[in-house]
Amino acid sequence: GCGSEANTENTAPKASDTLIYAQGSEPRGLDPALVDDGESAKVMSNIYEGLLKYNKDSTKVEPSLAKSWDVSPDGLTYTFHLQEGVKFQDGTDFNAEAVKFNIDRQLPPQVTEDMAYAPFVYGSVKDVEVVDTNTVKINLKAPSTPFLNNLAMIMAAPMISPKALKDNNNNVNQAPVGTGPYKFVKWEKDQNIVLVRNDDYWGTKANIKNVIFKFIKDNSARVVALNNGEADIIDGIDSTVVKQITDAGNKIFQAPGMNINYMAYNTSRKPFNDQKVRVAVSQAINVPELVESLYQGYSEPATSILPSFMEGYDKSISQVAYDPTAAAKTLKDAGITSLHMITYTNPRPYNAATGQSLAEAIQGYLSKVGVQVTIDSFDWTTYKQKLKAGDYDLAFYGWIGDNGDPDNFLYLLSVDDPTMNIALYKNDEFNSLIAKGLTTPAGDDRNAIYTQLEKIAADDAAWLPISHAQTLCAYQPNVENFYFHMTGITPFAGVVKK
Amino acid sequence: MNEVLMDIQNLSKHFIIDTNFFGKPVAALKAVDGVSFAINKREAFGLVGESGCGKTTLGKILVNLYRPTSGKIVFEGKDITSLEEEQRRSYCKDIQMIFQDPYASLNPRMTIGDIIAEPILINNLLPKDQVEERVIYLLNCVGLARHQRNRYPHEFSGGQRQRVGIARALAVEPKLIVCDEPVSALDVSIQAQVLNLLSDLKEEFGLTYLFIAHGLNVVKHISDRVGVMYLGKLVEIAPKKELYANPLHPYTQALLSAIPVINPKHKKERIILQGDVPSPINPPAGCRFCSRCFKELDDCKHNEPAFREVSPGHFVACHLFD
Amino acid sequence: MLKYIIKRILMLIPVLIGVSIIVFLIMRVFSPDPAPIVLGQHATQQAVEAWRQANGLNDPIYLQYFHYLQGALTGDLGTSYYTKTSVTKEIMTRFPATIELAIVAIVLASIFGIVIGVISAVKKNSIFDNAGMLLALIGVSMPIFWLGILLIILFSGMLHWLPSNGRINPLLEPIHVTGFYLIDSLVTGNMSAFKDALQHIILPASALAMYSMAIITRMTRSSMLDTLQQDFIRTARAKGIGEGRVIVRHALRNGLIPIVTVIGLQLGSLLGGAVLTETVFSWPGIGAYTVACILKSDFPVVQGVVLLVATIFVLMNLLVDVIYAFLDPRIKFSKKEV
Amino acid sequence: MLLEVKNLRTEFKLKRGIVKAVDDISFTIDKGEILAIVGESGSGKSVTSLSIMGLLQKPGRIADGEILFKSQDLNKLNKNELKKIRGNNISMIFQEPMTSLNPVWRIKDQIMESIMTHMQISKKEALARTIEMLDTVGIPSAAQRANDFPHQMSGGMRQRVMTAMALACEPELLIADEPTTALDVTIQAQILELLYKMREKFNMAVMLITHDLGVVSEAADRVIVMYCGKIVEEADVRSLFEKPLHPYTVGLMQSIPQIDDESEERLYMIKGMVPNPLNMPQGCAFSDRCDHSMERCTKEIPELKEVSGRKVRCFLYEEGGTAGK
Amino acid sequence: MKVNDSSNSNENMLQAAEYVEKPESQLKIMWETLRQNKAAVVGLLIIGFLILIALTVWISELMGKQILPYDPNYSDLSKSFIWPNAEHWFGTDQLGRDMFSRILDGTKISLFVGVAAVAISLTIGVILGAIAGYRGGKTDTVIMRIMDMMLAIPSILLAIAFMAALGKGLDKAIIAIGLVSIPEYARIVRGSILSVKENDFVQAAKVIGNRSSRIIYKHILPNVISVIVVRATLGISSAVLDTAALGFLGLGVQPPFAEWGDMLGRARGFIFTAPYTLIFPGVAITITVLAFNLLGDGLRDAIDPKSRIK
Ligand SMILES: Nc1ncnc2c1ncn2[C@@H]1O[C@H](COP(=O)(O)OP(=O)(O)OP(=O)(O)O)[C@@H](O)[C@H]1O
Ligand SMILES: Nc1ncnc2c1ncn2[C@@H]1O[C@H](COP(=O)(O)OP(=O)(O)OP(=O)(O)O)[C@@H](O)[C@H]1O
Ligand SMILES: [Mg+2]
Ligand SMILES: [Mg+2]
Repeated sequence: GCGSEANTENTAPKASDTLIYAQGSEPRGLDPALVDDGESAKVMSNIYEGLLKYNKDSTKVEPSLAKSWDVSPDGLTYTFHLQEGVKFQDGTDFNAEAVKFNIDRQLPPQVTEDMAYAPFVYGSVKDVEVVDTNTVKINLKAPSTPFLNNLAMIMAAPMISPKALKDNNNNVNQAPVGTGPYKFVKWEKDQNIVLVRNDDYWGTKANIKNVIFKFIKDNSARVVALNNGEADIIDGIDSTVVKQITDAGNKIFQAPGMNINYMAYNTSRKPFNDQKVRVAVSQAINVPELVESLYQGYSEPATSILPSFMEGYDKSISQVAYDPTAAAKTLKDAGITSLHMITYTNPRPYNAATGQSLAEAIQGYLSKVGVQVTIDSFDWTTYKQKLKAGDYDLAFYGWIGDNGDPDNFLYLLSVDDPTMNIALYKNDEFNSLIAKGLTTPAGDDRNAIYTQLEKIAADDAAWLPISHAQTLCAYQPNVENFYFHMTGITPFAGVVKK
Repeated sequence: MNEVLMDIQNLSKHFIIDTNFFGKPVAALKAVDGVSFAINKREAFGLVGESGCGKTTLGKILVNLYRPTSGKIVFEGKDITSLEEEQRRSYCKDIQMIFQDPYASLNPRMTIGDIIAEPILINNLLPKDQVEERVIYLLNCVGLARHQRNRYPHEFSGGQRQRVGIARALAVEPKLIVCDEPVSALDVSIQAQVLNLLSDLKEEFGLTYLFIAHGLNVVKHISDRVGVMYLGKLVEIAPKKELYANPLHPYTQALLSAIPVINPKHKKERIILQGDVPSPINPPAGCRFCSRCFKELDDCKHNEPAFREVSPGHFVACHLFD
Repeated sequence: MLKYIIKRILMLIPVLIGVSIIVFLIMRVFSPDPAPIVLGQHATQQAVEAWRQANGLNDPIYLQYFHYLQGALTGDLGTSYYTKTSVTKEIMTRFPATIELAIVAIVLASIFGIVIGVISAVKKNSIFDNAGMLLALIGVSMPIFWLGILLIILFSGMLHWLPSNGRINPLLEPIHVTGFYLIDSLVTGNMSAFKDALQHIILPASALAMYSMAIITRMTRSSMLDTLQQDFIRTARAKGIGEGRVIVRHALRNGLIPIVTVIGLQLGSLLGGAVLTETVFSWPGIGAYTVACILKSDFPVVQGVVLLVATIFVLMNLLVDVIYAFLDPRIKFSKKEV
Repeated sequence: MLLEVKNLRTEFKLKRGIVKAVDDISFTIDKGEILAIVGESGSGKSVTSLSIMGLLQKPGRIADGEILFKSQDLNKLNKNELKKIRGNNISMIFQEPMTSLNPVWRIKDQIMESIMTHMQISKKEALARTIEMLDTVGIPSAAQRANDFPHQMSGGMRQRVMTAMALACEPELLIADEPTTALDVTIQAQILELLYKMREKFNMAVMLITHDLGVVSEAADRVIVMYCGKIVEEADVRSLFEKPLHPYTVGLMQSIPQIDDESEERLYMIKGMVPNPLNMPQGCAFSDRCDHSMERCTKEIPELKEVSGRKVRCFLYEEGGTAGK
Repeated sequence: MKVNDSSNSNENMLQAAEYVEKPESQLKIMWETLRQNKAAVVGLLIIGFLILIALTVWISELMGKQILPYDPNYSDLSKSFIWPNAEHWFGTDQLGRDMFSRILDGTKISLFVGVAAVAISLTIGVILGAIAGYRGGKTDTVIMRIMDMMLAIPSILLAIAFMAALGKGLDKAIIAIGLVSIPEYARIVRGSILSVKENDFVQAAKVIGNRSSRIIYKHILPNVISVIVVRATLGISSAVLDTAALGFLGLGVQPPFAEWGDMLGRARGFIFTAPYTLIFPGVAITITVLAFNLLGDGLRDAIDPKSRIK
C-alpha cells in the first residue's frame, strides 16, 4: 500500500476533479522500454513524453521534448535541439545526458531481451552523442526512413528520469517518472492506477486534477459501469452496446483505427500452397456482409492491408471478390472438402467479436460451398504457441500499427518468424521491395513501393484482409475534448469535465 | 469321562488403542487376558460376565475373526492358532457363530434363502442342484416356511431373523457353534422360542455350544457347564448345578444375587456391588475384582489369584480359596 | 491437544509437497511455453531461447522442481514472468481482497443458512420450510457466474442501486492496515470509505454466498432434524424448560457440530468459487488473477497461489477439527484418555 | 390419588394408516405408590408415559381421554402451565442412559438447568444442590464428577445422573421408563436399590415401566400388564404373581427361565408374534397366540372387567367363561 | 418396528402348499419409495425429458436427419440477433444461429459430459476408495493422502489448469472434470465401506469362509452402492455446473459445439443487445442441475441407510 493525499480525506473529491477511464485489462507495467501492450500505452502517454510526438489526427511527427531537429543528407545523423528548463516529475533535470542515458539503456550491450521494442525503435542506432546540455546527436548504422516516426512512439521512445531508473534497478514498471502532464500516484493491482496533475509541467497544464484508470475485464461490465456513473470514459466496446450507451444519454467516440484483422492461409503446405485454392476460399467469403454483421458498422471492410489514411494506401487495390459459385467449383475440382482452422477465444483490439465468432462465421460461409471446417480455438497464449507449431490450414490474426509507417504493416509478410508471418508467406520479390522501402526517403517514390507490395499481396492472396477496426469509446456527456489517437494512446491533458 | 473338543490355552487378545508418532503401540486394551478352559464334545458351555468383559472377543477369536495376541487353540487335537489363511478357512466348516444383533448380522441385500445357501456354495458342500433342497430343509429346521425363502431380512421380526442366523450357522454342519448372546436383543416371549430351538437343535445335530450371555438365568437353562468372566479373565468354572448351588467367587455370588426373582414373596438378600467395572486399559493390579469386592483380603490388591480346581470340575480364581 | 495440533501440522508438509508436485507437473510439463507471450510480438527466436535459459526452463524437470522447492523453503516463491514482481508481493496485494470477499460471503451464508435451516427444521413441512428448501435447491443449482451477471443487470444496470465492479472508489481508499477495506476504513474512522466498500462488496459477496448458503441451509435443516429426534432433547423437554431454549441451547448446540464442518469446507470451496465471482465482478482478488496467470503460463505465480490456497485449505481443516473438539467434548485428540 | 388417567387414547397418523399405540387405558397412581407397567416391546408403555408428560411428537397425538394430575387435566393446560409441572411435579427418567443426556453439556449444567428452571435460587445454590443430589444418588466424589461430560461416565453412572436430575426438584411423581434395560445385572441391582431408597426418602410415587417381570416382582406395589396398547390385566403385585389371570401374563411368566427353577424342561413358549400395529386382529389382540382362544375371541374385543378385586381383559373370566376351572 | 408381516394370518395355509414367493426386487422397493417423493419424481421426469431430447437429437444426427427446427451450428450472418419470435422461439445469436436448436443440442453435450465425467471419477474413485477402505493400513494412508492433496486444490482451479494444459475440447473437459472429483468418490466409498465393514453380517460372511474379494463385491459393495448412486446423481449435477464454468471461462468445448456455459460466456458481451442469449442457457443449466439434485435428494431419502444398515 502506498499512502496518498486522498487517504486522509474523508470525503470523495468533487466529481469534476476526477476522470475515471475504464479499460479492459491491467497494464503490464509502466516502463516504456519493458512493455509492449496497448493498455500500458494509454497510461504511459499521460506520464511520459518522447523527443517527438504524433499529430493529434495523424501519424505525422511534431516537436515534443525536442524543439527541432536536423537530418544529415546521408540520412545517418539526427541532431535534436531540446526544450530548455524541462524537469522530470522527481525534480531532476531533463537534458541531453538524460536522452543519452535512455537510449543507451536500450542499445547493446545494455539492452536486455525483455526490452520488447528496443530492436524495433533503436535497432538502426549506432550511438548517441551529447553535444551540449540541450543538444543531442544520434548516429545510425544505415539510413532508416521510419526512424523519426519511431521516436514518437509510446513504446521504447519516451524519456524516463535517469534517477528513477537508477533508484529502481533499471525497471520503473511500478514507479514511473516522466516529464508528462500527469504524475503517477499509486497502482492497486487488478483495480486501478491513479495519476494526479503535474503542476510543474513545462507545457500547458492539464485541466482535470485526478485521472484514474480502472480495469474492468468484461465489455458489458464496462458499459454498466459507464451507465451506472462508475466511469467517465470506457474503451474496447463493440458495436452491440452502442444503442444501450446512447440511450442512457452517453456519447460515443468513433475514429478510424490503425490496424488490420485478417485470416491467413498456411501457404507452406497443401492445399494452400496453391494460389488458386487460396483465391477460391477468399471468393467464398462475403467480407462486407461478415464485417457488417459481426461489427455492425464499427469496423470497415478491408480492401487492402493498410488502413486508408496511411501513406502507400491506394484506392485502386482490391481483394478477391465474393463469388461463391466460382469458389465452389474450384474447390470441388481441387477435391477440397475439409479444412482445419485455428483461432483465439478472446476479443482483440482489431476484432471485438472474438476470434471464435469470426472463425464460426467463416465456417458458415465455407459450409455453403461444400467445405467442412473444423475449428480449434485456444486462449491467446496457447494460440500463439499453436501458430508457431504451424499445424493449421487457416488461422486468424491481426496487427496494430506501431508508428504509422507502411513498412510496419507490410513487413509482416516478409519475416521468417512464424508467429508474425503466420501465412508462412515467402516471396523473394516481395522481400527485396520491403528492403528497398526501408531505405528510400519518405515521399511518393516510397509510397509507390508500398502500393506495389499491396498489389502483390492481394494477387497472391496469402491473407484474406477482413477489417480495420474503428476505435470505439464511450464517455459521459459532461466530458469534452476527449480523443483516442490512432496509435492507441489517450492523452488526457486537454480533456475537460463540466 | 468327556472327550475334549476344543482346548483353549492361555489365550489373550490385546487391542492396540494408541500409538506414538512412529507407530509404536503405547497403550493396549486387554480384552481377553490369559484365559484357559476346555469345551467338551456335545456340551453347552455357558460364558457369563458383565458388558465389556471380553466375551465377544473370546468368541471371535475362536471363529478366526481375530488373531489372538498369545495363547493356543487346540481343536480336535490339532493346533489351529497359527495356520495360514487358506487352512484357517477350512476350519470354518467346523466352527460357526451366531451373532448378538439379529438386525445387523444379515446382509440386507440378500434374500434369506441366499444367505443360508451361501456357506454351502462357497464351501462346495453339496452339488449345486441339491443346495435348494437343503436350504428349504434348514428353513424348516429353524421353523421358517418354505415360501419365505425369497424374502429379505427386513421383512422379518427379530426372532425370525435370529432363526435365519441359526440356519446359516447350521448349513455347514459345524461341530461347534459360538452363540454370542443370541437372545439378548429379543423380547421375552420370543426369547423362549429361540432358546427352545437351540436346545432342540443341539439334540438333533449333536452340536457343541459355547453359549455367551450376560444373564445367569438364560445360561442356566441351556448349559451344562458355566464359566464366569470378569475384565478379560475367567474367575470361575463349574458344572451348572454346582455353580448355582455353591458359587465360590464373590463376583459369581453377587451376579447370582442380583438377578431379580419372579416371586414377590421371596425377597432375597441382595449383594449390591459398589461402583462399575474398571477400564480394561489399566486393569487394577492384583485381583481384578478387588475394587468392587466385598470380601477383600490384603493379598488381593497385590497378587493375582491363581485359577485352581477346588473341587472336581470346579475352578475358581480367588485368594479366599488359596 | 497441542501434541495433536503439532502432529497435524507436521502432516501438512507431505500434503503440501504433493500439491506442489501436482501443480508443477500440470504447469511445467503440459502447459504452453510462456516465453513468446512474455517477450511480446517482436521477440526473436534467440531472445526466446535466451529467456528460457535465463529462467531455468531448459533444465530437466526434476532440477526445476528442486530449485523451486529450495526457493519455496526459504520463502522465495519466484518472480512473475509477466510483471517481473516477486510472486509473494503479487499474491499479497490481491489476497486480502479475496479473503475479505470470502469472509463476508461465508458470514452471509452462515447467518442466513443457519437461521433458515433452523426454522425449516422446527417448522418441518410448513410453507416456510418448503419455500426455504426450494430456495436452497435453486441456490445449489444456479451457476454462480450466471447469478452474478443477473445481479449486476438488476442492481447496477437497471436499478442503479449498487456499483457493479471493483472494491472501492480509489479516491476513498482507506489507509492499508489489514488490507481489508471494511476493517481498515472502520479502524481509521473513514465512514464514507466504509459505506463505499460495503456497497461494492454486497453484490459479489451475495453471488458467492448463494451456493454456500444453500448448502448450509440444507445441512442445518437435516442436522437439526436429526438432533431434534435425539433422546436428550426429550430429556430437556421433560425438565420443563421453554421450547426456544430447547432448540437453541440443546438442539442447535449439538446440531452445529456437522454444520461447522460444512462451513469450514465451504470456506475452502469459496476460494474456488471466487475464481468465477471475481471474473464477473472485476474483483481484484487472487481468483481471477490466477485464471489469467494459468492462461498466460505464468508458472511461478500459479504455483505460489495454489500452494497458498492449499495451505489455507488444510489449515482450515485443522481449525475445523479443533473447533469440532471444542464443540464436541466426546472427540479426543489422543485415544489415551479413553 | 395423585394421578388419574381416564380413557387415554394416543394415535400416530402415518401414511400407511393409524397406529393406535395407546387404546383406551385408565389407571390411577396414589401418593408414594410404585406402579409397574409391563408388556413387551411396542405395547405402548413409552407412549403412555410420553402422553402424560405431554412430550408426544408429531405424528402422535392424544385422541381422547383425560390425564388428571391432582385433579387438573394436564391435557387441557397450555404450554406454560404444563412446563411448570413438567420436571417439577412430574419428572421422568428414560430408557437409554447413553443417549438421554446432552453429550456436549457438563452434567452439572444439565442438572442445574432443571433446578433453576423451577426454583428461584441463585446459581451458587443450584450448584450446591446439584452436588448434593449427585451425592445422594451415590456418585463418588460428586463435586468433581459434576464437571464431567456424559461420555466420561459409565452407563450406570449416567443413569444415576439422570435420576439425580429427575429428583432434583423433588417431584411428586417419577416416571421411570425402563431405567435398567440397558444395564448389566449388577448395575441394575444398584439402580433399583437407588430408586427404592429415593422413594422412601422423598415419598414420591413412581410409575415404573419395564418389560422385566423380575424387576416388577422386586420393586412394585401394583402392576399393569399391557398388550398391544391395551391394559390386559391389573393387580397388586402379590396376587398377580401368585395367580396370573390373563393368558398373556401366564405365558409371559412361564416363558422366562427361572434361576431357582430346577427342572430341565423346555421353556413354555407363546406361539407366534405380536401383531402388526397397522393390521390388528379384529377381536382380542392376543387371540391368535392364545392357547385358550375361542371363536368369540377372534370377533369381539373383551372388556377390562373386575374379577375379585383385580382387573382382567379376557372372555375366560366373563360370566359363562371357563375360568376358575 | 420389528413386526412387518402382513401375511401372518394365512401363513399356515401357504406353508402346506409347495409355494415359494418370488423375491421382491430391490429396485422395485426403491422405486416404490422414490415414487412417494414428489420432488424426486419431478426430477426424474425432467431428467427423462432431457434424456429424451438428447437421445433424439443424437440419433437423428447419427442418421443424418434434421430433427431440430434449425441446424444448431448453421450460421447465417444476415440473421444475427433476432429476438425470440414465432420462427426462432429463443431468438438467434450473434452468428444468426437458432438459439432454440442450440439449447436443445446443448442438452446432449451437458448430459454427455456430466455422465461421462462422473463415470470416470466414479470408476477410479470407487476402486481407490474400496481398496483403501477394505485394506486399511498403509495402503489406506497412501491413497487417502494423495486424495487429500487433490482436495486441497480448489477443484475449479485444478480443472482450469488441466484444461489450459490439455487444451479445449469435449474429451478434455470430461477428463478434467472427471479427474478433479475422484477424491470425493474415493472418500465417500471408503467411509461407507468402513462403516459397513463394522456390521456383523460382514463378520458373519468371514465366519462362513468367504474370501476377501468375495466379501467386498458380494457383501460390502451392494450395501455401499446406494450411497454411490446418490453421490453419482448429485455428481452429475456438479459436473454439469463445472462444465458450464469452464465453458464460461472460454475453456470448454471447441466451437461450434453448442455448450451452455460457452453460450453464456459469449452472451455476456450482449447483455443489452440480446439479453435472451443470456437467459435461456442459464435457465437450461439451472433446470438440468436442479433435476439431478431433486433426484439425488429423493434417492437419498428413498434408500436412507438408517433404515437398512447402520
Ligand atoms: N476391535 C476392537 N478394538 C479395540 N477394542 C475392542 C475391540 N473389540 C472390543 N474391544 C474392547 O474389548 C473389551 C471387550 O469387548 P467385548 O466385545 O469382547 O465384550 P463383551 O463381553 O462381549 O461385552 P458385551 O456384553 O457388551 O457384548 C471392551 O472393552 C471393548 O471396548
Ligand atoms: N414416532 C412414532 N411413529 C409411529 N409409531 C410410533 C411412534 N412411536 C411409537 N409408535 C408406535 O407406538 C406403539 C407403542 O410404542 P411404545 O414406544 O410405547 O412401545 P414400548 O412399549 O415402550 O416398547 P419398548 O419396550 O420397545 O420401549 C408401537 O407400535 C410403535 O410402533
Ligand atoms: Mg459382546
Ligand atoms: Mg419404550
